[in-house]
Amino acid sequence: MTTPPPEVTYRDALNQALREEMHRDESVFLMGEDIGHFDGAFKVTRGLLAEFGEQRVVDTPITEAGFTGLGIGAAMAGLRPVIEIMTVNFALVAMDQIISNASKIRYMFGGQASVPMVIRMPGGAGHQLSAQHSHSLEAMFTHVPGLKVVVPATPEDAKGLLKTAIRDDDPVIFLESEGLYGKKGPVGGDDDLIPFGQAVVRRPGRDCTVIAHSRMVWVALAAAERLAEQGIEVEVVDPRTFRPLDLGTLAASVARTSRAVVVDEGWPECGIAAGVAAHLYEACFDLLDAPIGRVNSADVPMPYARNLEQAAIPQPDDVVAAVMATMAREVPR
Amino acid sequence: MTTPPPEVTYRDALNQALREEMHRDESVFLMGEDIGHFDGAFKVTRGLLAEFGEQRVVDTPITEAGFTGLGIGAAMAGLRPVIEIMTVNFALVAMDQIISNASKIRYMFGGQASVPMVIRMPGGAGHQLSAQHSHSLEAMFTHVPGLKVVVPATPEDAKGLLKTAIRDDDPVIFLESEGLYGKKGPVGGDDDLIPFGQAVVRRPGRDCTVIAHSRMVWVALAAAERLAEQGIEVEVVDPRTFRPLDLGTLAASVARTSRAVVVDEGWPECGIAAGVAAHLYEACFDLLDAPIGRVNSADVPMPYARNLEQAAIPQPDDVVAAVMATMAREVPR
Amino acid sequence: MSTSPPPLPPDDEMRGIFRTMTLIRRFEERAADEYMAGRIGGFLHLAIGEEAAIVGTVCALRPDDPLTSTYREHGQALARGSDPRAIMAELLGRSTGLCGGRGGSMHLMDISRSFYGGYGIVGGAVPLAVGLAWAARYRGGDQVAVTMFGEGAANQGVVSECFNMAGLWDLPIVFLIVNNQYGMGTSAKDAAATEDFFPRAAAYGIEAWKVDGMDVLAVRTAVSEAARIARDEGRAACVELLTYRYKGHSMSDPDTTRSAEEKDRWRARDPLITFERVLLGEGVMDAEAIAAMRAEVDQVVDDAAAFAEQSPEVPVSEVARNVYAYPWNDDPRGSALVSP
Amino acid sequence: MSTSPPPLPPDDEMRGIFRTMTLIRRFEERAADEYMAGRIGGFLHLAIGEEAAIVGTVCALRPDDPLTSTYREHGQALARGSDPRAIMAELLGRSTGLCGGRGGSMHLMDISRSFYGGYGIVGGAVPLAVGLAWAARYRGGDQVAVTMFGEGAANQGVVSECFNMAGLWDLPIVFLIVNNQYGMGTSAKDAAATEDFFPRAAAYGIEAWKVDGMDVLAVRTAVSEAARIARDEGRAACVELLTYRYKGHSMSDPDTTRSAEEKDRWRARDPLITFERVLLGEGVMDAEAIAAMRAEVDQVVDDAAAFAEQSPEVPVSEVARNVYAYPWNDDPRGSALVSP
Ligand SMILES: Cc1ncc(C[n+]2csc(CCOP(=O)(O)OP(=O)(O)O)c2C)c(N)n1
Ligand SMILES: Cc1ncc(C[n+]2csc(CCOP(=O)(O)OP(=O)(O)O)c2C)c(N)n1
Ligand SMILES: [Mg+2]
Ligand SMILES: [Mg+2]
Repeated sequence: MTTPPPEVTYRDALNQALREEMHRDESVFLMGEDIGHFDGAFKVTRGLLAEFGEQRVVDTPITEAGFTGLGIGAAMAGLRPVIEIMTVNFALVAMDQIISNASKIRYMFGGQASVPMVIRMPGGAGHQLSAQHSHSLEAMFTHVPGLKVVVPATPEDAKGLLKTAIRDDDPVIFLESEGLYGKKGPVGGDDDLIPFGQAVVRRPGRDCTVIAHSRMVWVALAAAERLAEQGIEVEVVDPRTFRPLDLGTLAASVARTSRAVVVDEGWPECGIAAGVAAHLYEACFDLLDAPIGRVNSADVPMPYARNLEQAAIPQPDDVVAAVMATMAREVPR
Repeated sequence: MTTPPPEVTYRDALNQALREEMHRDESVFLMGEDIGHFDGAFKVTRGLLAEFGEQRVVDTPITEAGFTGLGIGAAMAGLRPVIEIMTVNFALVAMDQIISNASKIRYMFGGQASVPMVIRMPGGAGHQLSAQHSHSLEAMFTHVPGLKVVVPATPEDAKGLLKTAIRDDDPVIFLESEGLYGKKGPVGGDDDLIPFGQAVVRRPGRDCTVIAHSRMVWVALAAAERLAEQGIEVEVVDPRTFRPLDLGTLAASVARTSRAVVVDEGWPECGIAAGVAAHLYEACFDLLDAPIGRVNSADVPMPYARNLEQAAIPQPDDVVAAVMATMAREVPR
Repeated sequence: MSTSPPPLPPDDEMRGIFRTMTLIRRFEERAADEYMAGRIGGFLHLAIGEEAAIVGTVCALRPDDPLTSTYREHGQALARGSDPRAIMAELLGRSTGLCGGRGGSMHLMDISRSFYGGYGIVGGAVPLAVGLAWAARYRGGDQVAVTMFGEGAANQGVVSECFNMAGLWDLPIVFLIVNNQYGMGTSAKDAAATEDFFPRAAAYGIEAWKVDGMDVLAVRTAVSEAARIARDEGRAACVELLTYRYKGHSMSDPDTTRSAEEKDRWRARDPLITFERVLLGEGVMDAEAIAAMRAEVDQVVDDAAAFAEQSPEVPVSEVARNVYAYPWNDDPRGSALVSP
Repeated sequence: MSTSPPPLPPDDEMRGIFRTMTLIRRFEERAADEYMAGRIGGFLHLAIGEEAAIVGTVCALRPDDPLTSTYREHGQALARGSDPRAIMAELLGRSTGLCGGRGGSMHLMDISRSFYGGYGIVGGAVPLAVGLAWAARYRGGDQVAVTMFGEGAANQGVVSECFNMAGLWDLPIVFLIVNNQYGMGTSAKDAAATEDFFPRAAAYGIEAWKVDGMDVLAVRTAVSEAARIARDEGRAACVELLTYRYKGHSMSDPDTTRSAEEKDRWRARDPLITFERVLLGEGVMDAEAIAAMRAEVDQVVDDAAAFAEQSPEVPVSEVARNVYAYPWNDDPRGSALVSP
């Protein structure tokens, strides 16, 4: 009698979250380029204009700074804007609004105002979009206090975390992966919220902890398969949010495995992998048998040619190599 | 017969570098808000308008994205613009020009074009300028391949590194400290360039390496004095540039001391301290007796009240405490 | 816009306007003293000379019309009726400050009076006001959002984006370009392609015009009309207020780029003196009443300064409060990133 | 600007214009095939329908006038005379590509022909062109910088900043607003407060007007006049070119938001067909000559595609080349940050 839960895509999971929260709360509205009549560049907002009308699903001019700022102002007035910046690359023109305004308003005005707003942004590389269209800017946002940073890897998380984000009273940077929109999986229902700051173990293992988020979770899981063939069992842990970070779950895993690799599609310098590794070294210094491996995109602007791009972004084999390097290390005790 | 070299301020050292390079190379011009008739918000460009005229010292509208982009275009055409963004805080409105254009043009066009440009930006906290005016964004720029990132701590470095920056064929992010403009010291002459990627030991010591840049060098040196009173000799190393990073010198010091603390006025998450620490853990894993200490500004938007601000930014006592924590650690061998 | 001179406001309102302008002037003069005495840190931007633009605006609005400003915003807070004590305490960074000492002079906010804050990034607050207008319309309210920004800010691209959005969506917003002819030390002539700024808004189909920003009644009339367009016709409007600041850009500006002659010319048009003449001429107040009002204002300012100076500092243990909606981490050196 | 119809260009130039328009059309049709065959990745934005705007512009310029464009820039490169082989090879990401396979369709550049590149961030290249104009004037050269961008881009704040800088400093620049009436799937009507975009430039004192962007000779005349203003009078100018793209925004766009009727209306004004009629009518080319020209162009395109397909891939070992002026680190997984 138990039918398996229906599988939906990451794209549709997000669409469900938007639709459900818009039904639940009239103060939620969507704004962004091409999200209405065009259904969104990645079709995440498909059908919502027809369902909710032009007041709540708003096509904007190509002025990311302007409409992100509009969202902040509307949020201060108590609405719950969900702003779509078509891709995270275009957030660079809205950086001032995000960092100087959204992240600081509550604090600098002594708690008088809230900015209950979500900024949804697809990102990542892998589609030969070359240098200006392939950013993974997790680290830049995670750097900034006052923001929350959410990086879902599965349809279930995409839905549950987006619902949480919309109900959250702080500005949430919600980073979707362009490479995951077609990914299918089960999703929760209307009331299944996923709290921020709770990492999840995607695959248990005893030999090495592999920390990965968003699309990199799947790269890490593919690597885990290959490693398992060689008898190495890695534990894949997905932080799901970087602000807040569930260091406890991450550190507990590393404490068990004594080894860690962080996989991150962003650049290496001052990146997510460096940031997570710094925390883990501090939390697990005496327990680590080897330096924490970092697998990042190459320290280059993303090249266009397919072979170059594939070489520049983390592949399962890179994770395998990093784990092997970690395992091969002589334990200096 | 040896007279001590004349001491000049960090401000005037920069002014000398600009003047000398403008004399040397007609393609160098300065552009920024209030740099001409007003002599610059921090008076770094004092007198240069009178000396070089309106063609080469250009007051701009308050449009950082626009004139930063103008500088990039002029640099592509072979000029050597030195753009002043009045403070690094305002770089947030020019982030797209810096990251999408300046850092990528050489690469994405296959090496056809260069962007030989300097973006000078004062930054840092400590003057009660509160949340929107107190950023230290070193980490954000260091994150980005294609940029060079320079962080001078002394008048000598300010001058020598700025001259190198102006002659460099890549876009250089030149981060000055608002707290250092009045700092005096000797400076080099017309031909004394300081190469990028060469860290310098500011104070030798055997017990713990303290890595600090820009104004934090002085905070670290003050801490070193206090520690010396307790018989702890720290080695203060100043990377001077983060892109490129002289990991060799840093790691060599840590190899000697077995302990390290990184002091950075920026925020902790995915910050400079995390980035440098990640490299050092990898380079010196077996040599470290304790986790690397990180001293950052508090993970908050900068508060206005003086006591709060002082509590939020790294103080010598914080460095002392971090070093002591590092020293106190039981060596787990 | 209208050609015949509008009737004068009621006497009470005239007196109120004059008192508020005087309060702003005196308050800022006192703030300058506090700054010189080292009790105020950071930047202190005075609007002395621009009182007509501020008070003429605020008195033309409804108290629930959301308002945003720049870092030069003591006047807006005072005109909106915020407690001078709390404002001065904020300038001194005390726990009794309007923003608990977190914001300082550049970041006053009094959301209970629909004053949505002073912001430090030039041009950066303008889209927030567009959002406030959006929210008013979204909720079916009839508030009009008003945003005051400098002529220097009018060069920032985001302001043009706001003109476009407001024009496109017919939002109830009034853009007020406070043209004091300088952005820090640079003359508007050296920073803008044209002398007038309001045509930029007009290029987006927004009704826009310019008035004498030294004449509080002219400002009041213009902003009333602009607010009427926004409120009743549901269209954006823009008014350029030509004015002048008598002090340097901020307290740390030696103010050497503007000629003494120019300053004198504008000082001759001091909005307080001009309006005092109107009051006397129209018989709304006599010299005695004015003196009494000034004494009362001085009293208020003295009291505010004393209150601020005696107020306690903010406890350092609270440095990480209000980064997020709930207290996330109380350790100021710790990371707010680590989950609770 | 001028009222009497300008004389036709010389026959040779007319033929050249037609050939270039045809080359662009055929080249892009072939690129679409290559994309469908999976040999081109990423985004592929076709300018089919906009050939008059492109060729009318380029033929009005001097070869040394620096030009920037958007991601929709195959035509600009071809019109500037870049080798179709190198362009196609770039689209296929090969080492023989115009940019060594690093840029792809969105980032063509041929600096030897003063084509300063195609850029992917909407509005982002406009200030670069202002800088190119700046450099020309700084050096005392008489080049005119020209930047082509969409009507969607005209809403980006940075474009207004550029109008202001160009107007303020009287830079030799021509802003060309390629108004194809859509930004991706959104109609200009839904994104802009006004139907016309050129008045935005005019608000900064820039001479600005609009022409039929489907008529290559009208474009040529307008851009010639604009370039004359910039070159001879040392002032910025702006022309809005009203045009239409026949394909979706990019190859991945199903193009469902525009009505078939609208598309048909604009197809009837196909710039190639229109101009062919002019050539035939004026006796500049006959049907035979046109057929021969088409065959020659097809040959060029075939050759370019064959060349590209047979070209070698970029060696993966070169992934970190050209991040900096000197080879910094050859390890693609390594950090360019570590000094040599
Ligand atoms: C984006 C940005 N750039 C530069 C500054 C530094 N700055 C502060 S005020 C100011 C002048 C602003 O002039 P205007 O807009 O006319 O306002 P006013 O100060 O005259 O009231 C400048 C350049 C800033 N705060 N933000
Ligand atoms: C800053 C930025 N925002 C959004 C995009 C995504 N995008 C690419 S092209 C485009 C439409 C641009 O329209 P327009 O400027 O009219 O040029 P057209 O494509 O019509 O030639 C959009 C929204 C982008 N590349 N950059
Ligand atoms: Mg001004
Ligand atoms: Mg368009």
